[in-house]
Amino acid sequence: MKLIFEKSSKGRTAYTLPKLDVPESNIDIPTHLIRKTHLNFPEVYETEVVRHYNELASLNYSVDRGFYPLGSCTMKYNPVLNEEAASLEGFKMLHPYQEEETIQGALELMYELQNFLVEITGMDNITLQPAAGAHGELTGMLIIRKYLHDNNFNHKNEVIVPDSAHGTNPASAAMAGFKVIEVKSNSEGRVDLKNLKELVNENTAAIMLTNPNTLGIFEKDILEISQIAHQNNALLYYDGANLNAIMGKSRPGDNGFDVVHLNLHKTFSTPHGMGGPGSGPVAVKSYLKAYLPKPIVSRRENGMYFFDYNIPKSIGRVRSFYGNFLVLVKAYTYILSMGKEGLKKASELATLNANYLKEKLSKSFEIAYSSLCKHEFVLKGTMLKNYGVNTLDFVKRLLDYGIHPPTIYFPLIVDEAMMIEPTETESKETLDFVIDVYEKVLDEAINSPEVLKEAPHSTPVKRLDEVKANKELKVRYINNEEQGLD
Amino acid sequence: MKLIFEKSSKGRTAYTLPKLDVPESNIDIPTHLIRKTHLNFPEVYETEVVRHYNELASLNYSVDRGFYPLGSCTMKYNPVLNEEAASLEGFKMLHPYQEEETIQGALELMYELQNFLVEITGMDNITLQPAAGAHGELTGMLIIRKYLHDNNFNHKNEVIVPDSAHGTNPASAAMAGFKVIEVKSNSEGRVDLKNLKELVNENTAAIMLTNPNTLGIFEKDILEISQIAHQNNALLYYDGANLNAIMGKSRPGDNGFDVVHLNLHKTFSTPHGMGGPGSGPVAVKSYLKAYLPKPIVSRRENGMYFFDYNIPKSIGRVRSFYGNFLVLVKAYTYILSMGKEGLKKASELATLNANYLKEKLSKSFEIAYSSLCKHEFVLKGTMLKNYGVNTLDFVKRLLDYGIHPPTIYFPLIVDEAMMIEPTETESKETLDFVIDVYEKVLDEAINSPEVLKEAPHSTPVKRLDEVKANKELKVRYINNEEQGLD
Amino acid sequence: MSDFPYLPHTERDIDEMMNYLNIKDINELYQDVPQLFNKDLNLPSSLSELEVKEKLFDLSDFNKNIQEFGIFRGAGVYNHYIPTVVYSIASNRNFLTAYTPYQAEVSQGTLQILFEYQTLICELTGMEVANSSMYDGASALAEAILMAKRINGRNKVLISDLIHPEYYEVTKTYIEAQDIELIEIIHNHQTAQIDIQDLKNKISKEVSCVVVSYPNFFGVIEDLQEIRENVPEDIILIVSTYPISLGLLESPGCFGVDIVVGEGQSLGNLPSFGGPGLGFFASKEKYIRKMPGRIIGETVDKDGKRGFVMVLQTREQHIRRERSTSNICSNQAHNALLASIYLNVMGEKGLKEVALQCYHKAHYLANKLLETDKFEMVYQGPFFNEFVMKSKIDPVYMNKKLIEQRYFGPLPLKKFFPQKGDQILFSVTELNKKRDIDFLCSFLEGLS
Amino acid sequence: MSDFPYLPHTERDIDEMMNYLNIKDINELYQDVPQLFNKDLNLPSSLSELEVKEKLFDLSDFNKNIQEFGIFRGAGVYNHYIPTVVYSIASNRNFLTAYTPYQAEVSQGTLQILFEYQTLICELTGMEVANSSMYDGASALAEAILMAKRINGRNKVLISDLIHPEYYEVTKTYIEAQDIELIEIIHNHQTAQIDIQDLKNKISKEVSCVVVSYPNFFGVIEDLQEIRENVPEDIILIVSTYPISLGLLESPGCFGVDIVVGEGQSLGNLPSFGGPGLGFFASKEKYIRKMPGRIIGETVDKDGKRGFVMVLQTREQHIRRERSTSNICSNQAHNALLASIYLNVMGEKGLKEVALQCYHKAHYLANKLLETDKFEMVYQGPFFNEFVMKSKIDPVYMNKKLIEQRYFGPLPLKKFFPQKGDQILFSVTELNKKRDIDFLCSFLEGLS
Repeated sequence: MKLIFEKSSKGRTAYTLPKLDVPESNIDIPTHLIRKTHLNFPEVYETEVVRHYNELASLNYSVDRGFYPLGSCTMKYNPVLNEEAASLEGFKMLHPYQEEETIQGALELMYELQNFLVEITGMDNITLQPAAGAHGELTGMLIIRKYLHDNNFNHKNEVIVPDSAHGTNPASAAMAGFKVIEVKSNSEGRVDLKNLKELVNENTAAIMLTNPNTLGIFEKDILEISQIAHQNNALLYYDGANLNAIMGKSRPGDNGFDVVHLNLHKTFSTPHGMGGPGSGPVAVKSYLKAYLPKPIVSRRENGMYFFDYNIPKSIGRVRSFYGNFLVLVKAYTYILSMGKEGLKKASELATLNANYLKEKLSKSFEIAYSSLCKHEFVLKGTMLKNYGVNTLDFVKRLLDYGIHPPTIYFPLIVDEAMMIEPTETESKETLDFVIDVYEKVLDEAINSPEVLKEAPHSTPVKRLDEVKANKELKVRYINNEEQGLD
Repeated sequence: MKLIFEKSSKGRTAYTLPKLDVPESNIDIPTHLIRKTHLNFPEVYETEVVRHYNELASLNYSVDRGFYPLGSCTMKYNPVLNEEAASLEGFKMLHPYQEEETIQGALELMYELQNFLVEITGMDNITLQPAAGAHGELTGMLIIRKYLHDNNFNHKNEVIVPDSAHGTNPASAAMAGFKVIEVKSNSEGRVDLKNLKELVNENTAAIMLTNPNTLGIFEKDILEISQIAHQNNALLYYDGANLNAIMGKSRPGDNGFDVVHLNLHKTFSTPHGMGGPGSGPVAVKSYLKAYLPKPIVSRRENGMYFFDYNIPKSIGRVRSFYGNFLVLVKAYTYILSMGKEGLKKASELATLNANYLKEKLSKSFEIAYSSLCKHEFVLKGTMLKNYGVNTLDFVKRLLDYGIHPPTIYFPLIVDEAMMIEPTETESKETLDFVIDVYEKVLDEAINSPEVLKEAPHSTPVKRLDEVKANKELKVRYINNEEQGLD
Repeated sequence: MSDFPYLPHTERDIDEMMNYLNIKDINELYQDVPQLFNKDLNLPSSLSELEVKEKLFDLSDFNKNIQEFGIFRGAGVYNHYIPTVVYSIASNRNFLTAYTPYQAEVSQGTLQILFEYQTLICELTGMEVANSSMYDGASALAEAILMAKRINGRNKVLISDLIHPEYYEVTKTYIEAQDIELIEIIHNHQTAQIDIQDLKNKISKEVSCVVVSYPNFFGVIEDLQEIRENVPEDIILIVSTYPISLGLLESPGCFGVDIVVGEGQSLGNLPSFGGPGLGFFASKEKYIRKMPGRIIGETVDKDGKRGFVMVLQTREQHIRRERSTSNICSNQAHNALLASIYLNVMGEKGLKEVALQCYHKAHYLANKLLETDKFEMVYQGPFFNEFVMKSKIDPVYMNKKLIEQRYFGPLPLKKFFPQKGDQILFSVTELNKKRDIDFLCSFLEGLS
Repeated sequence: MSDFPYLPHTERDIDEMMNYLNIKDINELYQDVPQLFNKDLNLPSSLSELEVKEKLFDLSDFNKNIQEFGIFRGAGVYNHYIPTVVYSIASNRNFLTAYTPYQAEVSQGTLQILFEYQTLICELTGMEVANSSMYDGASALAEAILMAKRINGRNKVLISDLIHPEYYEVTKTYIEAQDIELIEIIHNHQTAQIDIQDLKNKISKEVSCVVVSYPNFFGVIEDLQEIRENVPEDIILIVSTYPISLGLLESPGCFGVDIVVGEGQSLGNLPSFGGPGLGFFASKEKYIRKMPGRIIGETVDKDGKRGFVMVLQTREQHIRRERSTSNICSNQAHNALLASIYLNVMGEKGLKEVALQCYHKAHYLANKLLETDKFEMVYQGPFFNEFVMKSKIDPVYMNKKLIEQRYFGPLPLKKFFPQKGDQILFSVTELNKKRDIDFLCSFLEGLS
């Protein structure tokens, strides 16, 4: 379809404004600082804008269309009630610098949400400031860093990360100034304890874990890992991307984790918005409270809520203002809706769904690590190569059946990986349908591999040339006609 | 796709309710009046409901998708601002029986809208009660009927309707107890004055006209027609379906019309909602004011607005409460947005668009009546038969090019008619594209008629069997499984 | 250059198009119009979006609404819980900005929605067929009476005097020209149910149909079984019903009713000052060809795939013209969508729970009011969620005082029955909280 | 039976699935979890939708919001007009409930939106390339500084002392572990523009980048031309900007700036208590491979049809891990959509008009305030829509009184500059009406 720029016609307009109601003054700005460069924005009318985006929306797969099992992304249903809550004027029309007494509702909500999340994770204190999971990771690692420095552990400059970890883990550790050390996974898909013990030493600042990990496997040796970390004065960091498996079933804080980040846009049902906004609160044990970013929301004895900026050891700020507030409203709404019973049930059913799907698919596919999984599991597409196709071909064909592929080629330790997270909001009928489709496509791989290699066939565009995109690197629209004229 | 009933699974639930907070009392209703029959509603969960309707929405063509030139339906762009206005709590959360002093805003809006519409039509008084155009027609005809009876014209029982009229005209006249007499169109597509004069006599109660008529042609003899009517003590009724051609250009009231109905969902941009709700206010000359349905909105000397029920000669009510109020809010919003300049411009551009499209298409197609048109015009598809296809085949093929067909096989006086109303909210680029498509499809009709006969090819379903539908008459879902079990 | 965001025409576009048409002035396109209007319309000038919004916000704020105020008033429009998902879904503009599904292949969304709606209405009413919507409960009732005449050709209508007064008025208007005589059946003054003896007395060979409301305007539940027993099979029995009550009450279809109509606003449609609402219309299958309104049917496409189309169009005005079963064309399809989503979300369990809560809360209120000694129950017939009380406090005064407390009190019956100046109609739904009911009662107790 | 509308599992489903897995208890799926949590979480029990709504409505109502209150405060978050169409379009759930476009063939909506967004940001800033969003203006600035270091390997940062204080704080946090030294450039106390002499003095071979705000935190417009002239080409010039001002001000790109960042909230995003907002990020093309964040590029499908995909993913964390250009993964795509719709609707003409109205209204207010004799202008530099005044009225007291009048007054600078207890930062946008400005001035004139 056309770009909006290609729909432009000189003189069209989609906006109206009231007339300026004050006298004009002279523009008292040096001439060279006044815009003379033409702004090559489209000139369109409202109908066209509406149609443009209506068509774009029709080209998008979404949770509202169907099964969207991106591993580690927790694409669960996003309740419309969350959206309604976030659209209330008392939330969306707040200025961040309003006087404290005019924002008590917002502060109360944040305060309660802090408490809820602390309880769910088994931690003591929390910041809601980070804007996304990776942002939370950076925050957490900076907290660890500052804590270590303040306690004369300056030499501790290594962070141990499993080879199965999300890419953000090493990236965040590196941004926080740490050297990243990779620990191997064992044959069960868990952290190899022997290797871990070899790697942990006096320089170890922290061990970052996702639990259950990206293979969907719970680190059953977590207590021992915690002991190893703490015996070496290293901290244990919890990547909350996979918390959806264990709400009300296991608490990272109880397992010895010192720092935990959460992804509200995953576990707590706020929509992913094509990539964001998310929210990545970071919870800590009480001894790290002093390092949290400022401000945090506290409560005075008189019941008034306030932003507490008095955190002298704080790492500072990681974001302007207070984080992605409207995302917090949505997560809060979700927690109220589900309650303690519902959150637990969600985790149990997410795990039930994943195990059911895994077991059924294991009849035809190779499961990377076949033990009990939690919310997700990983298929190994290696066998597809026998038929001259690969995981990419396989999943592109899934699109033709109207279901979204899993995360692919991740985790890196699994050859031709397909990482499947069905979530609890998918029904058994859907899972059974998905199983049928996977088996059908496998059949096609064997009997007519060319169908997969050419897939997808029924999508708005066919398979796209990524090599060309990266080679020619066209990252913005240029109006050649206009360029010629200028 | 599946029906929602086919997605049901026993025990699923999509609703929540607070627990009953009062003590239960005995159900003091005779047992045989208490429901024992099972309500075979679907049992689904929220995600499924959301996905179900998201998929259904994706199957619908709409103005927001593109060109939708249904003749006489005025499928213009429906501003999102209208929807925002109608979703304000002070409108949508009003009970119709609230005390007068608590609904002054609603009454003021209705009062102003009454005045606006009266001004636009050149009439004197108006009711906003009718829920749709046809409902307005019935209202208008009942007003005429009552007026005639009260003035001892009981013998006047004939209503003259052109052969080009909307089907609702004769239907409404009949519902109001009149005998329908058809007047012929002349070779220009206008009312045949000679025939009209033959038909008008002392029994003539009214002449119903649409102006411009369904051929898009202005009844240029309207003053003479008016004279003919009035000389015979007959009234002149204006069907407002085609008002979009003449706002600010010509006023029915000035032309001698006695009763006018409007279609707010056409001319005044309120959305058509898959068939409704619409709104069909009826405006009259002052001598008919006494017959309007009650209540109408009036204003006291102290500035307070009120519902005036004191209309002793009123035909009564045609609808409960006050009409489709939220539709009124949308139309009012539109009028404020466009203003007097904008409404006039809209009509002019609607007419410009139609004439441009007509002239361009006339190079390849036969125009039923080739004179100057207003907001719409009619193509004659007769020539298609030479290639073994017809208008239906032709328009079904248009669907494959992503544009909506015009109204077809109407008006009845044009063989193989295609009645095209582009409206003012379509751009020249769109019209040029449409012209290309029409010519391309005509080309296909000549060179590969089978493509048209089998069309559409790219729609969610292919051509549907209407004969079977009418023969087997399956108008509700029956759960056969369940039936078997019962 | 266009200053109107809804109008696409640039000056260049207009020039090019006029050139093509070989005209110099748009008025040349109006040369066949006598008396061309060459003044400005006496209307406000175009406003910017912000100014329009401000004006509309002001008008809206100038009303007191039942989101802010509690309400104990119904009488045809009810404040029920609407799941958030209902309007969220229905606001999809591919529903809003589509029209009548004239081209079925690109309207399967609309068609399937209405087919499902018809099914839901059949389930709810216990009938065999339903159309895809009428304007409102009142016009649906009027159309049912016209349909009865089409069925048996008779022209007397026996109609309960406790039909909603505005439905009665609309009916009167509709039948005015139809050579139909409306005859009221009185109600029993003890129970407020229909007076069966009076019904019996008025039954004759000329009677086309009998019309009752279930529950009736005073909230009392008519005994449809007894009524049907007393209405011969060749007389059409028409019932107008409040659909939420059918979560608790047996469906009219079970009693052999011929046509069931009603106002569907209470099913997922906001009160909206009374409109748009939704007239629903269901009947026995054998009468389908006499039914007014649009009907959707199932069929297959040329590949055998299921699809839906409009059926029985030969009944309708655009084909049958003056001989059509009704003149209805635009209907309330979008409101039918709201009702469908509502019923799908609530399901049988939810609808029953809503109905039960209405019942219990209404009875709780009634009992509490009786305890105040300010009120007396006027009728003894079983009621659902509305009931009439005689009040020692002047109803208008009472409501004035209640508005100060941010409540809309009961409807003074004087509005429709001048002789009932001291009577009021209370209405309670699942949205009335115990604490509001308790407040109301104690406030009224203290009022003098 | 599930009582949770978001959970589909019926008892039968659960039984069948457990049977298939050969387990009797879901806890068997947690047998590898040590210390299984077997209590209830200390959280509220599940609430019905109505109860949740009521709770949220209460919390919302408990705030005073700037729909009801006038506001003369900005300082990074601005109350601009947002055309209705912006949120109407963006609320489409096929935008809301999609994620990162990992499967390009079913994500062309997302990809084209972001490609268009990148183009719009390039146009606005005058830069050659832009990424598809960062968390906010502050983190975008911090990332720009990290990027500068990646480009030239140096580690001193000269940063204007009139950068938004919170951006400065975030920057400090981000560079903490990066062996980067932040050195402030002071402002000229007459103009509040950057002190060019100070800048010159601090330039050295170790300087990686120079950071300025345009306009700066005191609302004053920096002279980017003069600054660039004094910043050698091998030093990266980073500008943080307020995008609405670019309707009136020449784009940073025109002055040879290397990286432009900023907070995009003012482009069609509601204030939302400061979040979510939108960090935008643009740079010269030659630095694209050093840029953080996701980038969308154009390509073709196998039939040659245009399409869009994510490009330069090898910079990103999921591939490059600890050597990636940033750890950013989730971004603010939906906010980028809002900004795109806004810019498309407003167009060049609209954005310029908004900027001009802001300018004129702010200057009107400033002049009116000066007339009251209660205020003095603190700086003489040219300003856009914000300006600092010294006040004879205590700022905290003034704001307290203004809240009683339903206005949020200027920001007391004491919040960030303890020594500036009598100074306040006014902000004006096109939404501040003359009548509100006039009221404000006359009210403040009368205040003592």
